[in-house]
Amino acid sequence: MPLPPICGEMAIKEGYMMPFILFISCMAIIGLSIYLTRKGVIKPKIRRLPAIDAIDEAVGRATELGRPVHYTVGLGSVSNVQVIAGLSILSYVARKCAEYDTRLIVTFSVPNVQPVVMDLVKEACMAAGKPENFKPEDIRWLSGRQFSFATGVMGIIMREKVAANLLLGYFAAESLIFAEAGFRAGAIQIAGTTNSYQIPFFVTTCDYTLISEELIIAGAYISQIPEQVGTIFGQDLIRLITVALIVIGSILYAVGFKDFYLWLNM
Amino acid sequence: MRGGGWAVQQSEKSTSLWEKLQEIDVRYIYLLVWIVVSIPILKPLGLPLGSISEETMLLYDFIDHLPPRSIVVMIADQGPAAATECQPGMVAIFRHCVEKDLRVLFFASRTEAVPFIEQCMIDVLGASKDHPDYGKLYVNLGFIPQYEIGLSALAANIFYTTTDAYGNSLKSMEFFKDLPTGTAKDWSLAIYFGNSNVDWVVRQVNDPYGCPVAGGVGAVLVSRIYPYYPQQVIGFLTGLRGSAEYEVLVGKPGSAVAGMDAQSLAHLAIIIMIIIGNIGYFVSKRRIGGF
Amino acid sequence: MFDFNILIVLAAAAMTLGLYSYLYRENIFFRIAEHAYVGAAAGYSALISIESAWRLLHPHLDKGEYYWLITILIGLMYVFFFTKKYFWLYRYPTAIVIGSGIGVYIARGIKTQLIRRITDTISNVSLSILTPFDGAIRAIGVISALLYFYATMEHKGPMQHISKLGRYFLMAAFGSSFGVTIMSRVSLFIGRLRFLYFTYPAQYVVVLAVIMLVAAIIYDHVRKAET
Amino acid sequence: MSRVIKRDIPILLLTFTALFQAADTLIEEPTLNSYADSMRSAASIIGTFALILSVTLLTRLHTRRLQRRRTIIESTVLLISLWIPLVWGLWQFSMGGVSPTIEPFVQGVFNGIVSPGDSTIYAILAFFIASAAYRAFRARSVEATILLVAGIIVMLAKAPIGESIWSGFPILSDWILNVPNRAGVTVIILSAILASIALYVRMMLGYERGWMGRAAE
Repeated sequence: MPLPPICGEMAIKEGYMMPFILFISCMAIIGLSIYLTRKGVIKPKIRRLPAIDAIDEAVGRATELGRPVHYTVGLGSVSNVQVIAGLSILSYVARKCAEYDTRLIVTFSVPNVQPVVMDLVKEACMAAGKPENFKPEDIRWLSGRQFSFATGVMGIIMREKVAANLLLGYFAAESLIFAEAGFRAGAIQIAGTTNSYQIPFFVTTCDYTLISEELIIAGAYISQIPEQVGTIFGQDLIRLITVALIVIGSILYAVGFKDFYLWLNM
Repeated sequence: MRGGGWAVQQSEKSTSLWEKLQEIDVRYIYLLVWIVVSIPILKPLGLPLGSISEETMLLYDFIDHLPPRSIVVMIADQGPAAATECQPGMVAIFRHCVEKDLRVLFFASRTEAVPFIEQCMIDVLGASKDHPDYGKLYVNLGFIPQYEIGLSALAANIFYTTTDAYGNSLKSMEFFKDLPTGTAKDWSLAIYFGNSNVDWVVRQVNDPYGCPVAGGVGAVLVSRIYPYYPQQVIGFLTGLRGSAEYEVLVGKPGSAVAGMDAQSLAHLAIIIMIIIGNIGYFVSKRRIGGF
Repeated sequence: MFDFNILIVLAAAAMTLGLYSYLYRENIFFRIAEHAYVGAAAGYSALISIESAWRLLHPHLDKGEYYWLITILIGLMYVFFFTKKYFWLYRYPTAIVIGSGIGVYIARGIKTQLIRRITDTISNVSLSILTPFDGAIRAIGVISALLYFYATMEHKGPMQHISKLGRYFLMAAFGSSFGVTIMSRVSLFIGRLRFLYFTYPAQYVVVLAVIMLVAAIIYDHVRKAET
Repeated sequence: MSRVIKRDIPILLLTFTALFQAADTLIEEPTLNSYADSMRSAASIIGTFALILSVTLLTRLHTRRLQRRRTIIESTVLLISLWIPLVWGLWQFSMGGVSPTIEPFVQGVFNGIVSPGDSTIYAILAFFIASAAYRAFRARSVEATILLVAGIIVMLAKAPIGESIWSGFPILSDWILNVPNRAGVTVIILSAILASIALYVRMMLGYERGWMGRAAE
């Protein structure tokens, strides 16, 4: 096979100097905080996330009413960060549903999510000691087009009269369709996404909302594994650095010293 | 964050009219929306449009001051869903270009947009490929795949596709005679119609070749286009309202202007509903004694 | 001569009204429209994906680079999901798909989502629309709302006030995004109604649908009165 | 051993591809860039094969329903509208190389079912947004009041009618959109990328295994 010449000129791409520095330092900071957590030097704890605590309540209510729980990770492919976060929460929900013998319907739009979801739900049912509760026909692909997926979900929510509607993943314009269908079915709704255009609809129509990063840290919040929580500590350190950059940059820019701004754009 | 949804449904049984309105069956709201939007469509009311926004005005002035035979490139990226907002604007701008004797080059960056180009030419010229000026002033390149890659190739070499949408060879057309460079440097304006993103057009046409960019975009895209305005994007039409403004400027009010009546009525209805809902909320709160 | 386009318009009108019948309640017409829509969209999107995958693959095969057939072998690992023993093979293609997705996203994201947003806030610090301090207010909003998301600390003391301020900024942002969106959503519906009212022969379907809706309302009312 | 091939190698594969793609985005080097480009094409070809799973399972679900004589009409409609265009389109594509985007029958199905469906469901949002606004815009608390006021001002400014009520609405809405709204949107974006970085590190080190169905382990 024809190989291109090995090792041409190697250089950082234009305009990517700062991203390169930040990439390396973010990795280092998070790596360090995992190390410190393992050593027991720091013991970070994630603050309460009411939306996640409400999942138990939602599953409990579905069990009482004898109606199913609906869970969707939305439109994204399995490589989408919000879908990955949604999958982490799904394994917890699936386990709770299996324990209480509550029916769980999972919907998604991109085919490559299918094997992951099926494996995850099956695993959760086995972990709960109830493998018979795994029903492959309740894990549904509803086409790869945005609005036909939305129609399918809308139909399922109303037909099955779901008691809990969990919308955690990647959503575009169809967010409100799901939330309204859930409202008409009288379901408890817990939603979460990082898409800034859709959060308003979730905040106004759902009972609990995981805004932006709350969705992504939820997996660590549920598992409470020290290393996972350690990365959240690292994330907060990067947040403080960001705040510092904004404060320093704004002050310098306001007094007319623009080199700092140009340096950030490098 | 705690929102309000299920909790609203669980409130106490109501007695007064205001309280009943609080828990009104949503289907009455749906019916109201349907009626309010239907009336002006069936019988236009001609409500005043208000002042014309700066972005629309700048785009109109820019096109108005282009010398004849300048090249305007129209990038159609509207699917059936976005077409309601973008198509009237595309028709109005094309009409303006025809009046000013400009050369217009169409292409679609998604397959679903191809019929909308055809429709636009038929609306304005009455014919598409059979019009006498087709090939002289107007050319439709059809679908060019792979968004940014396709546009970048076209901007580098206008004969990238070699044939137009109907299979005619480009080299023989009068449209492409006397082009100084054959690249996007010859273009006077590139206009994006659609709802997905405008970044890639600016990146491929404005950054390397300095060709100004404009847009006829859905209202949701406005916040993404603002950072480029007015340096790189010289003007744009915001949703149906922008299209309606352009129709008024061109002097041929069409579907967008009629649509604005429906828009105004619908907004008014929603605001009245919100006010009624709030009055009801305060009345019932006082009755319960929590206020 | 039979006109294929008339059939398409009729199908489109039936689809539109069938799907809108959901607004009244879940019913058999909605279910048929829904299933036709999901099925056709699934088939169509599958066709488009297959075509674009083939367009990526076949230039390499034409050039004689047959080692690209490995992608097919890895892709076929998904099929082992149907077996009890080797179902875990799906993790290999999944790992490749996720890995190449997140690798691109993380490096670009640091530039476009992290650095761009920071510099955007900095360079607008002297923005002035109503007051000369608008840019500074925006920067304060960004900082306080960013601290609202601080995860590994309970929000007490001064932090409580900062995060409360941050929430207020977020709420104003959500409210205004909501307000902006209402406009574009209404205009979409205008387009649909125009199609239904002014396209021959869609109007006849509308009349039929109205008659059916009235019948359904009367039926529901009678049944409700009986029980 | 089985843990190695079932779990550890996929994680290593993920880490390797992710770092490789990240390096490609940051570094200019012809060999690296061309390999990374091929890898992205390969990944999207590989991902397409998941369709086999999904189409099979969807078909199986509805054939089983037919066997059990439940939802006969709906399932028949779904299977017909799924398989006829799919088979016909594939046949045309593999035999004559006719792209499904121009094949007349497939386009007929698209224009008659898929495209009107898309516009219809997108437009159904007009109803849902009205009912959501009615329910959500209540002055329940300080926060809800801020949401309500910001929403109403922007709405009034965007419709022609608002300008005729008070000419100050457009300026005020401009301020809201540029100051608090931009601040809020900026933060949503910033916080999403911060959390994503941490999530990716967790995945690359194998602490977060939701994507391979073994989070419970």
